[in-house]
Amino acid sequence: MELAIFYISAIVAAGGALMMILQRNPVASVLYLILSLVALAVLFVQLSALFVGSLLIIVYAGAILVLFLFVIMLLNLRGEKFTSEKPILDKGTKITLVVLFFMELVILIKQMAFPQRMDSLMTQASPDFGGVEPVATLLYTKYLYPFELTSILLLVAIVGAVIMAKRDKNEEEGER
Amino acid sequence: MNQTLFLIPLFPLIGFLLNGLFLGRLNKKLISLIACGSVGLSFIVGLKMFFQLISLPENTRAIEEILFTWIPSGEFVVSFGYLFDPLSAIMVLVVSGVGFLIHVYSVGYMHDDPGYGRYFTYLNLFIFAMLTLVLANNYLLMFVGWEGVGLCSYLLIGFWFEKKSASDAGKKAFIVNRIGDFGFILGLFIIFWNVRSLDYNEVFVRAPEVFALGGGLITAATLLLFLGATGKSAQIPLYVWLPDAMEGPTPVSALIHAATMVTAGVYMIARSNVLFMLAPSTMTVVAIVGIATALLAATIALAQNDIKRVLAYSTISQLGYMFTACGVAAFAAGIFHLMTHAFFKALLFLGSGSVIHALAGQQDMRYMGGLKRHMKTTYVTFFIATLAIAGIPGLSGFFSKDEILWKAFSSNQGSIWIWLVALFTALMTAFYMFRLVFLTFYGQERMDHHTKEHLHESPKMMTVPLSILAVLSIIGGYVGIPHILGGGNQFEKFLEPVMKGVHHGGEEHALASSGHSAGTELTLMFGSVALILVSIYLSYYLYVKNVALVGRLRNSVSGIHKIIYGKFFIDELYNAIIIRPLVGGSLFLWKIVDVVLIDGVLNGLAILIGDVSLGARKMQSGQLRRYATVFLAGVVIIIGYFALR
Amino acid sequence: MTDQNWSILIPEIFLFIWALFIFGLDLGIKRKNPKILGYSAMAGLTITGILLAIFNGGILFKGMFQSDQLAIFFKVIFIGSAFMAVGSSFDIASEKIRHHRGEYYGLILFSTVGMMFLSSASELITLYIGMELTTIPLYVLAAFYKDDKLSVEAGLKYLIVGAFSSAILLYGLSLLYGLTGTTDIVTMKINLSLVFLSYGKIGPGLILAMIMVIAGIGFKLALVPFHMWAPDVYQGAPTPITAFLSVGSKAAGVVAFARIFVNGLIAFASDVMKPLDWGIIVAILAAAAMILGNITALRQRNIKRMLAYSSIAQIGYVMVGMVAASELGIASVGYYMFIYLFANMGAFTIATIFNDKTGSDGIISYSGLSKTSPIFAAYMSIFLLSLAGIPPLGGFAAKYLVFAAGIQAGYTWLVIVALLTSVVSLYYYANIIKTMYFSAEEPTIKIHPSFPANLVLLISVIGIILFGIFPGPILDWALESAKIFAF
Amino acid sequence: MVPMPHYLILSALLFAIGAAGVILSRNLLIMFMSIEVMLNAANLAIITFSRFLNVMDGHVFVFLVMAIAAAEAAVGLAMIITIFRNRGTIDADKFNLMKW
Repeated sequence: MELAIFYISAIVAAGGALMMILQRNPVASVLYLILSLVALAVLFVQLSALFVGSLLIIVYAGAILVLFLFVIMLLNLRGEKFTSEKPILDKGTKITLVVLFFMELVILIKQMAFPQRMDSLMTQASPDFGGVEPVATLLYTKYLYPFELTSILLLVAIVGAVIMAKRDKNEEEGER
Repeated sequence: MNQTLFLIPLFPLIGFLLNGLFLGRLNKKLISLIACGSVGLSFIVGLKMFFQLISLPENTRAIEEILFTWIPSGEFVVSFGYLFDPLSAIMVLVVSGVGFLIHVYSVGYMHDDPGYGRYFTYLNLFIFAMLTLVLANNYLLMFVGWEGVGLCSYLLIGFWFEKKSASDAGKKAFIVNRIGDFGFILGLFIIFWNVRSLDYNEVFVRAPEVFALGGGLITAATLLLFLGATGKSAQIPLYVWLPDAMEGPTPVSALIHAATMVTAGVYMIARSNVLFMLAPSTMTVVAIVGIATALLAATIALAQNDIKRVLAYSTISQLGYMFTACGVAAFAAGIFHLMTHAFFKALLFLGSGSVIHALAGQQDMRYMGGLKRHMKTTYVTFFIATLAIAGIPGLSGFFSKDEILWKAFSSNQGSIWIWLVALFTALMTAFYMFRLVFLTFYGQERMDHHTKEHLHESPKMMTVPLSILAVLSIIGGYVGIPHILGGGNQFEKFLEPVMKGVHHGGEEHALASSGHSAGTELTLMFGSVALILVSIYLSYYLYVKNVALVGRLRNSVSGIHKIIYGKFFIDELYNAIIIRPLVGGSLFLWKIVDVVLIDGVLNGLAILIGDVSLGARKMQSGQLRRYATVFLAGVVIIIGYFALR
Repeated sequence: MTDQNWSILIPEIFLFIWALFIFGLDLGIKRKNPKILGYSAMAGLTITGILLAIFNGGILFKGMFQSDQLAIFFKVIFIGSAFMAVGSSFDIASEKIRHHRGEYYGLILFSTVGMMFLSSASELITLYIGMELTTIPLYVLAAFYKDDKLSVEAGLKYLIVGAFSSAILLYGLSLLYGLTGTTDIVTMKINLSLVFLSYGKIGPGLILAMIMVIAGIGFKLALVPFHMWAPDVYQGAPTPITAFLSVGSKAAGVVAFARIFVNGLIAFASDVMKPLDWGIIVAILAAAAMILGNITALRQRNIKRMLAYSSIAQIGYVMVGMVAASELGIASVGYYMFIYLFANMGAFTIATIFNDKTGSDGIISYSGLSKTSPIFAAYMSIFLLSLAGIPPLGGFAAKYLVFAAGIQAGYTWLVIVALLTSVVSLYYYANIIKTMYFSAEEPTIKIHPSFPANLVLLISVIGIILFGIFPGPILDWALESAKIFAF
Repeated sequence: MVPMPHYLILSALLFAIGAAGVILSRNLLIMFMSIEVMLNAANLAIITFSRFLNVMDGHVFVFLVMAIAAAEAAVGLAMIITIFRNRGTIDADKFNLMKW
């Protein structure tokens, strides 16, 4: 059963991602990405990461990708064509490269030696593993410092995004 | 001990800073006062230190001043200090003394140049770097000076950068020297790696323990050091930059490219004699390269028409002599020749500068001639220098050159072949030097009328240094009169404490170390002098007498004259049998070996790197996806290579 | 959370608040006087430096924040490079940046804060966040001339490649986490040795993780082959930002590298650990960086691109010290970065001033600078010669130390490559000097830097000469900072 | 219980697809989304390790990575808007004013 859920989610996640990069229409891409992320969230939950899994849907699919959609609408990109005039050879090389990369990753991951306790502990997790409370506890105690750092990071990102996206009127010409 | 040693390089540094900071804002008098004064002060301090040095007992003749620890890091300590021992004493006196005279000369020579202030700034910086080079108490500091003089040389060769040839020459000197420097620093790393120090004291004490005699490491290290020396001192295969370096102002050629900087390689090898003596095969290489350079350069000099180029090739040839001396373990002889050469070669260059000055920039000897009537002082001093370089007894060049010839013959490392080639080179030297003198000062005045009317002797500022150098060229050799002539060779004795690598037998070494008798030495000496005289006569015959004959012949219509002046056929014969092939060979060497082969290889290397550079640029297509692809490809390749092997 | 010495966070917190203060100040003065902003940014950095001297030494958050000597040494470099970047920005701030001047300075300070946190991070999560905190403001800063096509393109390229590399880095970090079961670097070291002891080997997964981390940090360092973005971004970005990128951001990468590899994975830096030896990987990349950087720099006509390739090569030299992974190695890296700070910031400052005056970055337009502005030509020559490693300037001692460390660690071949390429490098550095001094063309431009830019130049020149002749103090300090790693 | 390598290989697959998207797509937005996919592939790996190590530190890591991804996305999208205003296109291949 679990294996079936894994395979279905895995296929949806990978297929969604693949479709995303193959789409010409960016809106469709975003939708495929959301699909992929939802499948990923299912896997997160299967791995007892309930809190993070739900965040993935709420934050990622719900906020970040909506932001993408907004931008696409804003730019009104429907008309743009990305016809490929690149030689097929170029594309072939790149695909070969990615396939090689994937193969390397698989080979090496299969050979990985993990710390000893990992083999023994592949059992049922405790019921509140990955729940909101334990993760939050960790976040506000042990990982308070990186958490606070992230807040600075978000502030910086807001400032940066505003500066970048803002349309500057040349009002200052008069002042100077 | 009161610290006065650091003053020697300090004065030129102050001069450099003063002139450099107020570049172009001072008047010329002040600039020259600062520049000459600072070098003069260095010389005075050097002299004082010299007397302090010889008042010390012979075996403790070394004054070391450690100013501070330069690079302090665990076992990699390098101190910043100066060492004043007999070897550096001689170098300091030569550099600051000759340097001072050339500074004074430059005041006259460069008087009308717009870059007056810049010139003296560079010149002072050069003196500072050179003094650092010779006074350093460790290899790293020596390298500092080594780079410094290279930089100044580059700046001064390209001094008249408006001329493309000048800036090209600067570039060439630069590239060639970098190759040498690369070898030098690599050699230093090998030494450092094994001895764990670069201080002379430690290196020379510990090297015999660390390195096996004739071992691969020490051979590699010394060969690399020698590569550095071939770059700086213009030896095969890196000599090509020196003739081009003549694009710089003539006093610069005198100071940097004849008297001081180019001898840095000889100094370095003499300084490292302990190391070189540990590597006999390197010694052989040094000797062979030295003598081959001497021969090649002398041959090329035979056919040059540019007065400075002749002198440049002559410098290369004389440097080859010094290396030959080092190669046969006669380091003291090498340094001796270095000193006398500094005197007479500086004099020759300055004299040629005076000539060029008088001829408004003309450097081609075919448009000179007859100058001895117009330029008395220049002629006399130039002639003295020529006698000295030719090795006429009684002048400084004789003593040093003879010393080298004798050592090449008698030393354990020497051989009769080296001696023969050296002698042959000496003959050629005498020949082309006198050819130079005859073409320049004798015969008809071949310059155009305009120039002829303006012929004048150079100002006092220039002739006084000439005279002083002429005196030095005469008496400079008397500090090293060989035993055989009853002198006791004070010079070699003086240097003995530094030459720890050479096993000194004192008297017996100099006399009959390898079973050679005093008679042999005397015979060789007189024989070579006689041959040199013949060679000079030949030159005289061809370039003074013959010219007149040719002139008359041209006027005559009758064929009878040919028989009357049958001598002429002999001349023709001479010409056909000896001179032509020689000159032809000379031209061939110059055109093929020098211009095509060595220049070609160097330029080819430069072009190749340039092309690779262009190709590497093309990789940067400006496309984002390309960048990401290369990034990923990098990861894939690295994983593939390292993780999956 | 008891008896923790919170005061060691004061420098970072102060600088963060100061950046916010500058945002406010910009609004307060109604964008009238840009100089006040610049001076207050410089003042803030100076105060941060002073605070750093007072409040240091100690750990916080169970070792997630470490204010050790290494962190402090590099924090000084970050603050110094930010100070110099701000100092050289005065002219462009009054002319080219019409909008968001406060944000311009504020973001530089934010990035500096990020670097400071990064250098103190001894744990992978914090390290990753510190890295992002360093980089995100730089994305924006690189594209700060929003009307300038080149600048925006530079920002975009930086951002895309940066995000790409950040994802690769994250994947590498996740593998490290999986292999060791911890994100703490010291615990990671212990766990790895435990695994090694119990299994007798560690699978090749570790090398995969290491390579991906090298790639991620290699982006910041512009190490070949992760360097492709650098020339374009360096060319397009505002010049002070380019300078900051080439020094501050690289130093941040260096310290992150040192934390992970020299501290955490030190055991895998020797031939014994084949094939898990990261030393050889980095050595090959360093060699590639030196060769490619120096050779490509030869044919550049734009001074910023040339300096970009030169800085690619320079990081190769730094990595020679890094692969040595010894006390001397790390100390030489620190010293190198310190001198590099002066030389590179100085050279870029000249480029900034020059660009302000002429609008050109072409090397050819430096012709005859020595005649009109002899002082600045002399400064530039000193910076370039130091970069080339000519004694007795700082760059020489730096190269010497790095090479000595390399030889000591047995990387002789790498040192030979480094020596050979440094021969090549001198050519293009000297080419600029030649253009400035030996160009027959009549110069027309005379540059007058603002007071802060002058100050920056003076500091740089004095630093290069002083610490070149007396490397002692800096080197001792660097050695001290290298002691935090147990070799 | 699904064995751990399954998850890891899926994560590798997602990562590779993301990388493919970055190097193959010419649309800046899709490139950017591909980077999001790569980040999430890493997230999946972290969560997997966390589960099998039975410690929740990884969850915190993922949480923070999401925040970082949001920050990066905000700046990135703003940058895309800027360059679209500047050049009128988001075709990655058209941005090659600077090269060589």
